Amino acid sequence: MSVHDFYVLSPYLAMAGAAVFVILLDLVLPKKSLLPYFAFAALAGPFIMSLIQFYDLGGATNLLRGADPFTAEDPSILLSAISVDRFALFFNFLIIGSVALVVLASTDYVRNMERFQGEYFGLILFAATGMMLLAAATELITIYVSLELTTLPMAALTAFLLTRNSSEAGMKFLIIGAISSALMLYGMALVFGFTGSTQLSEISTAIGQASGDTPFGNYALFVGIILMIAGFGFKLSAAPFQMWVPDVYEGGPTPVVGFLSVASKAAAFAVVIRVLFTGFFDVALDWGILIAGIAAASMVIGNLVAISQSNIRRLFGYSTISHAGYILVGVAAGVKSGDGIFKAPEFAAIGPDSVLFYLAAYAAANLTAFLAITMISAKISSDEISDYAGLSTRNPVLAVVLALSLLALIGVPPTGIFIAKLYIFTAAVDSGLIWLAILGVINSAVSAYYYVRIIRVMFTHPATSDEKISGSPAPWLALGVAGAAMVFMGIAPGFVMEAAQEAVKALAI
Amino acid sequence: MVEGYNGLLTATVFLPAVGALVLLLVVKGDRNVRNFAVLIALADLVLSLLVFGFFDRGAGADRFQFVDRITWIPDVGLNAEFLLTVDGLSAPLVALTGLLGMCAVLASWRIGLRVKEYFIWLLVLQTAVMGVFTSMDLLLFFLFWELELIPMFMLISVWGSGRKEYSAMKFLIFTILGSAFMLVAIVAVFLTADIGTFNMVALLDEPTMLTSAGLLIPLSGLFWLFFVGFAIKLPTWPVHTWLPDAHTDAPTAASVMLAGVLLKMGGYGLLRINVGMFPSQTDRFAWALVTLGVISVLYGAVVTIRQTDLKRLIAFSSISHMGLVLVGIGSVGISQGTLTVTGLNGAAMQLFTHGTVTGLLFLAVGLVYDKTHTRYIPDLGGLAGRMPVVAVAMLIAGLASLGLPGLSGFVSELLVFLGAFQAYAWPTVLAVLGIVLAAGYILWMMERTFFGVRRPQFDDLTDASLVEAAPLVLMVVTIIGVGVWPTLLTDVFESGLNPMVDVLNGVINP
Amino acid sequence: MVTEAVIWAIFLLPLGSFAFAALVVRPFFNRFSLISGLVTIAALGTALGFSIWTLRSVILGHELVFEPIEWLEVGGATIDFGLLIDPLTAVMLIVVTGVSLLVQIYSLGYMKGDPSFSRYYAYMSLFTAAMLGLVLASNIIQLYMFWELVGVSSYLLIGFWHERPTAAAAAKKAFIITRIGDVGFLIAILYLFTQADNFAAVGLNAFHIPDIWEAAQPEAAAGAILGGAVLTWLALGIFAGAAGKSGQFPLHTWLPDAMEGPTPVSALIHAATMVAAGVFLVARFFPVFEHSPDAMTVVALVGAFTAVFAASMGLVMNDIKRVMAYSTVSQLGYMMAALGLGLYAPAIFHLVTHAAFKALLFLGAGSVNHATGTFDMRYMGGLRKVMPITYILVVVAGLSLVGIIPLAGFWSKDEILLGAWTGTGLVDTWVSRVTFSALLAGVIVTAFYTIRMIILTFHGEFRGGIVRELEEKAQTVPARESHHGGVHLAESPWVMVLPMVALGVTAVLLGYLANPQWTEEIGIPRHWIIGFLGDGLSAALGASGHAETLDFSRWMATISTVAALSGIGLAVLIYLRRRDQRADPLSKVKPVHTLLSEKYYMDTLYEDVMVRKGFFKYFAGILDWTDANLVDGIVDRIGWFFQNIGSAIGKLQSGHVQGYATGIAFGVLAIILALLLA
Amino acid sequence: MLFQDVTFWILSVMAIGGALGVVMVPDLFRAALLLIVVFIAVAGFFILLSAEFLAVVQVLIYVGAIAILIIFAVMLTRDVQRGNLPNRLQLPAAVFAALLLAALVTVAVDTKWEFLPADQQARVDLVQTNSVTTLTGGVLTEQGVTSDEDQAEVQEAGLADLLISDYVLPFEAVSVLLLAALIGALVLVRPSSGTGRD
Amino acid sequence: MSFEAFMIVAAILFCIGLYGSLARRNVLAVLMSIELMFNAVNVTLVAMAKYLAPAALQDDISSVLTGQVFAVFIITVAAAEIALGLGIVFAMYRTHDSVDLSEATGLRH
Repeated sequence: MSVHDFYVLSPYLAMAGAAVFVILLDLVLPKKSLLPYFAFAALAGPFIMSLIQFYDLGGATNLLRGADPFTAEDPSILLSAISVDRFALFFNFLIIGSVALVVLASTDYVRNMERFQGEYFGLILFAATGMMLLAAATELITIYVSLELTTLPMAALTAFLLTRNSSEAGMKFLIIGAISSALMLYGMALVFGFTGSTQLSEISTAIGQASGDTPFGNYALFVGIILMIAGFGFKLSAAPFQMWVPDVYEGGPTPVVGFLSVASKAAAFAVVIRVLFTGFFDVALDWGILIAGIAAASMVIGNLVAISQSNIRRLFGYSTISHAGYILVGVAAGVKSGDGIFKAPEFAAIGPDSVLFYLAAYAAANLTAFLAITMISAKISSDEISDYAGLSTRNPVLAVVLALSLLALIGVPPTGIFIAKLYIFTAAVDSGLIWLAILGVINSAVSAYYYVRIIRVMFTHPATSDEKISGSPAPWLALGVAGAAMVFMGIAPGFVMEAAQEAVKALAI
Repeated sequence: MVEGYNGLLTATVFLPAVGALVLLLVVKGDRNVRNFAVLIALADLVLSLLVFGFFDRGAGADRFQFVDRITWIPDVGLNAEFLLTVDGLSAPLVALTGLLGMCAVLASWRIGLRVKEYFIWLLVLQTAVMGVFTSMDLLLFFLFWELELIPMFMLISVWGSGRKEYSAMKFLIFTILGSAFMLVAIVAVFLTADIGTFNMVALLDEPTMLTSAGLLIPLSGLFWLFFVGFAIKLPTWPVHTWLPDAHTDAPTAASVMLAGVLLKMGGYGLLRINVGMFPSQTDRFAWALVTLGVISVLYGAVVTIRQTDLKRLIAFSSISHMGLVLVGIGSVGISQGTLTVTGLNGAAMQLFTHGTVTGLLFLAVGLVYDKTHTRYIPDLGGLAGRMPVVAVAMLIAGLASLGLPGLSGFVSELLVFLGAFQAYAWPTVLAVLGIVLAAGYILWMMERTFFGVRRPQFDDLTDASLVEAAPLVLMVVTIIGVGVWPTLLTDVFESGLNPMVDVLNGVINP
Repeated sequence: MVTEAVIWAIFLLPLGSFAFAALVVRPFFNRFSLISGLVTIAALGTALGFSIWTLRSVILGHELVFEPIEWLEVGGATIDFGLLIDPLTAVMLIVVTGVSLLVQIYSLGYMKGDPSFSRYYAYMSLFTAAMLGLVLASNIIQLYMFWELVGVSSYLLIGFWHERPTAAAAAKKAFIITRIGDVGFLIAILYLFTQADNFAAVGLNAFHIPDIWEAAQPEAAAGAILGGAVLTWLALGIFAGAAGKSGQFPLHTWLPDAMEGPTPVSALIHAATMVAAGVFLVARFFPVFEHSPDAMTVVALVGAFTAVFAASMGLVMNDIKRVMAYSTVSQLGYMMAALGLGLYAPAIFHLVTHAAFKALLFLGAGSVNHATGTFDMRYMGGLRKVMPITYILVVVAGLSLVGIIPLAGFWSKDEILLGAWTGTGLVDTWVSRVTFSALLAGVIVTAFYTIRMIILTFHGEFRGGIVRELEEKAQTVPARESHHGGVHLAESPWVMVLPMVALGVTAVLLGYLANPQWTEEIGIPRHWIIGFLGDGLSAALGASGHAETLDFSRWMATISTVAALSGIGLAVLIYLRRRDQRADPLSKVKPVHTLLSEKYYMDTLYEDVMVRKGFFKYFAGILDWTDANLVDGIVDRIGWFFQNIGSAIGKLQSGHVQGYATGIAFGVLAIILALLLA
Repeated sequence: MLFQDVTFWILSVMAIGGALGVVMVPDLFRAALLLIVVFIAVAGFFILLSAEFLAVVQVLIYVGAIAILIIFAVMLTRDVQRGNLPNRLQLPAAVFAALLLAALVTVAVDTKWEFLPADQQARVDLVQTNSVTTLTGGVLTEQGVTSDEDQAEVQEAGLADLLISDYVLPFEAVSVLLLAALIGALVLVRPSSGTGRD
Repeated sequence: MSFEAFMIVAAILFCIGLYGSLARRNVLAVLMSIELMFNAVNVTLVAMAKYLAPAALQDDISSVLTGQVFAVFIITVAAAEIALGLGIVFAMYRTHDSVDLSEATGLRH
């Protein structure tokens, strides 16, 4: 590995290093309450490196030396494994941002964990490393390892509380994750066997040459891709691979669940997009239908079941399933049938960029919600929606922010998700998936029902207690930042949207 | 050209929102909150009247005036603009909003629960509605359209009565569902290869561009998608059922705003988008609009007759009256000759007049409810003797509602009928029967509520106080003013509608 | 020559007094409510003066065509407000302002002490203004607007004592039933607008009344515009409106109930002016009607039938005002029938005389009520001695109504009967004959109920008035006009009597003086009013043929007088010498009596059967149920359905992790299968 | 070839039988032992497939580490008495597994795999078998790889080389993963002292 | 001893693992079944490496080792997974007093 390679890997190394740093610091730091701030500060490393890489990238697509086949330079050995491009960097920022907010939000939460705070933050940072790698990975083995690097720490974090619910949730997460991994691995093996490579670019070339009557051209690819999608579907929390979600959301620590719902999901989408659009683009019309179906199922199931939930975190579990559905609409809409005789798939005008934008908007809104829920549940010790009664009097600002985030999740302007939904449904209509767009908007309307129910309870029901709800400055800061991002993306979506559009250019090689 | 930045509309639209913010952050004490809210509402009323008053209705005047235009979302897939402007169609509705906003604030004088919050929502609501009437960018339009939901939902579900939560939720779900359809249509319009804009001015200027190739959804599909969104808001049979519940359980001011301006958003949308942008489809489906309109008129009226709750009664009557908007638009379906602006102008006038009339009805009913604590008609009676001001207001509103000449309702109904009769004679005749039914339920309501023997428990009722009477007087003056001098409005509406009619004539007589 | 401003002033003066009373006196100076009465009277007095001035100008043949004011211009619809001054207008102006003035003066006494005195005068002014606007209107929409305003003032005045449920109900009924007729009128207007392009092609305005006349003339330049069946429907639409206002069968049921209003209101609105507006309307559009024999036939037959039908119900009524109300309906039937036969001028002439004597009758009833406190004739009797002036005046008016020579009613009715007998050629002969027979029969009935009324009221012994009535009926509901409270048998105050005298004089003289039969009297030409009106019509159409007058026919006069006398005789025979006037001898013919006193069960049919049961209970009830349970219910069901589907799917979430894994396996296989099958 | 075929079938029976035992045998301890049998059989497969290094790794990690860990776990948890009972999902699980098997077999049989050209087979075996050693030129010549270029190519090919070149990133990542997993496991077995809430 | 034979045996192994992971109550048995699945994948990968032509065969002979490399990673990750898995199993055992998955259904509906 050359120095250049280390430079390329620096954000990932910095993130992993930050994890180790925090864990070690925990051993020596006398005042545990400062630990979150150190963890937060440690994020500066990956962030700055990502920023430097971002500017370093300039107009090029890939930071790695030798990525451009016409340069005679000594090619980087990482070329076969990852691609540090704008796409990866977009997710770097997204994930680092989410981690930062989650870390800040956890300051109050971890206070009573005493000895194991370092491990808590360390695991979060490890998981973040995996997520960042996932977004950059262009090779199946790397993808697999990165995926496990996100899954296993998350499982540990889910079980972190060692309570009955927490350990049960962790166990469920682990087992479902493992079974999904096994399925995905079998799929990867089939794809590898058929194409003779684990690199997405070579897979793409090989698939381009294959043809047949079965979906995806032949059986190996057919079953292989489906098994892989099943594995990814677990991470995406998309139906029908979604059933673990509500349980884990209910059982896990609140900030972890927020992290899971935002960063982990974003990383999963990153890899799905990367795999589908660079690896399997030639069979895009087949997986397009498949993804559309999964999207539809996720939206419908997520929204319908959410209606009857009484636990707010569980409700958010279903909500996140439905949002996975909306986002998948964007994935499915990324391709459309070409005009030629062979109806070869083509990039749609709006494609994965809508997904990226949605992910950013969703991250902001959902984190806002989860940060607020974290603060509230720390006080009222309950996740039952009915216990949120009268929140508007107990802490009006918190209630308003939570309400705003809920409205954002419905997709009410002027919040980021409105623009994001608009963007995604635009993409769907553009790609001829009008039915999916209509289903999506109807689902959005249905979702209003359960989101608004929470608002209603907060604002209209009388409070059961007069006790004020308060929080320390760090969570408030996190909440403020997330909320501001949520609104900002609704009022001035241009910035993030341009970034997303730049990012996906890396895919269309 | 629709360019530049005038600033008046921005001020008109955002003044209430800014006021709400100041209210939230600065103002303390219920009394100050009320006074401040009134001040803001008054200022906004003045601004909206300025918009209406200075709207140049001369022959050579620009179609769109008071343009505020800047880029909002740059050209990255969604090139949307912040474009506020008014034409003849929207200017009166802006004034109406200012007027009813003022009345709503005044009608809320007695609110005692969470006062500050209440007025904040009320002011935010006003911003949203103003925004709908002035934004000429589909995306911005939609933004305001959705924005209005939240304050109204809160107003109903916190300060309402009865099954307020159910009603608020129903209102919300219906509207969101409708706007969902609308959103799909907006997107599809935007995506059409040679359109690629949300700019409604551009879309209105050359509506035929929508007939160009490359539509993602057939024109008729777009038309109906938009229609569903607006029909729910209007509301049209059979998607009206949210209205009676929402009206009945909303607080007075919310009812006033709901009936007075929120429903108008539906009618405005129909005129602006369905008629303005899809002239060929409007012509093609005029029969369907008329059919729905006539059903709404008659069905609404007949069901109204059965209602025993004052607010519910007015709510159902709104369904009946808003059906006339559809009937008026149906005038587009003439089979021969040249389309005149009469029917469309009637529809637009109906928006305005129904806004004032129903606003007044709800104000009066609100007072009745405030004082008697019941809205159940059989429990009332003989109130005229104790509260003559309210009774007179109610009577005038009722008479306007049943289309009495000299009051505003007559003009709009007459124009609607004149226009529609040319296209669909028999359906119009049926719709005319609606006004007989209107006489029936209005007078029945008056008889049972204000006339007849007064119950002893109402002997100590007091009439409206000065603050309470002020909005009544404001509305009565408007109703009579428009009724006596309708040209004030019709000219403005006509200047907005004439370009549409020209296009429509091109479609009808190719 | 009268100026435009003066004519506008006729309309604006009462409007001003309305505004003054309603906006100034009532809210701020209610203690000095007398002011509003005086202001109203002053305004009406001036208006009457101006009306006379106008009439003079018209008689002198001045050119009174004024440029209309544009009120509303939308698309092709230009609606102007203008003045249409022709003999019909001029005559109506006098009738309206004159009767109104007298009634307002009378009301000073009658309404004295009423807490809503200002309101009363405000409404009365509003009504007068609206009625004058109606009469002056040159545009059909302008006319329609005032038509409706007249209706609403009538509504307000009938329901003036709104605390009384019967009054409120009667007001509502009046408004709604007239509105049903108005739908026809409105549709006629709508139809006219569809022809706007054709009108415009020959330079006409489809809403301008003289232009409509012109368009209806077959020989005129614009002849092709209105004609044939279209013309008939147009005329029938207008007639529907007229029938509603004028209480023609089958829309007559509101008028007797309208007697719930104060008596001066009944005199002004429900006897002299508003109810005659229907007649006026048909007369106004006579140039349209006359070209449609079918429409004319309908008008004639409906009028004739109404004349007899209403009169028959007048036979058995116990309420003095109701007798008069049915009488009014009946007389309006005469006028309608006359118009239907083409007797334009006689119909208007009868309108004028009827206004005078019927207003007087009502004022007399008010006067009687002032003394007895009741309107029920069974509790009156013997008033002849205590209120002789009233008695004389009522007798004069009554005989005028019956048509006894030389009172006013005789002359106008004679013109109608003679015309009906002779025929005008506008309708088939059989129609003329049928109409004539009905009208003649009506004379007998009219004479009978009039004399019955006079005898029951003024002759015999006094039967106790309101005091006794209350005792006997033991009713808890406050009696009507309860403020007149007790019985104080005396002549009414001069402020009430003087207007009655004025009307009495008119009722005596007007008939002959307006239409001298044989010679020119004191400067008035022979058949002056007939000629005047007929010429006016001809002039408007630029044609002749409406001015022909029929010479007095002794035969006809004899026949009608015999008929009248036979009715009188019968009534005298039956009623005059009876001891107990409280049991009506007619009730012995039980089925007939019941049928008549139940008003042919038409109210029952309308209100109980059609409206309450058929419409309200069943039709509206079913629709309401449908709305709540089907239309709205479906919405709720859908919500319920989704929620339950959601719960059902949620139930799969058993908490059992391997179940979730099975879900994944199932999902994979399902996807494989789905893609294979797809 | 006969020997290899026979070995394959023996190993297959071992693997499948062992696997069935793992999922069927009621005694969890025995199931764990049977799991070792399967692991060993798989190691045998690896040898058959010219992946001798992997076979060693298989035995070391699976048998030596994983199986032992599991056995410890089995013994540490008292549920060992209750055994390895099936749950209620037996039937659907069996059905789905069978269906998936059908799909996978179809894949194996019906796919047009791109097999190695016969002339390359020997070279590939050479590379794979010796993936962790560097072969001398003599051995290579013995095996028929004669040209210098080919020799150099085969000599360069090796698992270790791959792990520090093309697959260096996953290699590093997996080390981080191991660290994270260990920390995670460590945290989870910490003494529970009322550390958190739900 | 063809390629398909290996594939089929691996598939059988995989499906037995799947069955076991779905149908066993004991969480350790489930973990063992999951290991069976991983092993099956490994066999598949190695068989593929031996029999099938890799895409980059012409450029680089070492590409024939990709399958084996993959298997190495899978083995390693599996080890990590088991380690963490056992940690969670102990956590669950402490809180539930049982390692029976059918009893760990506190989070539901």
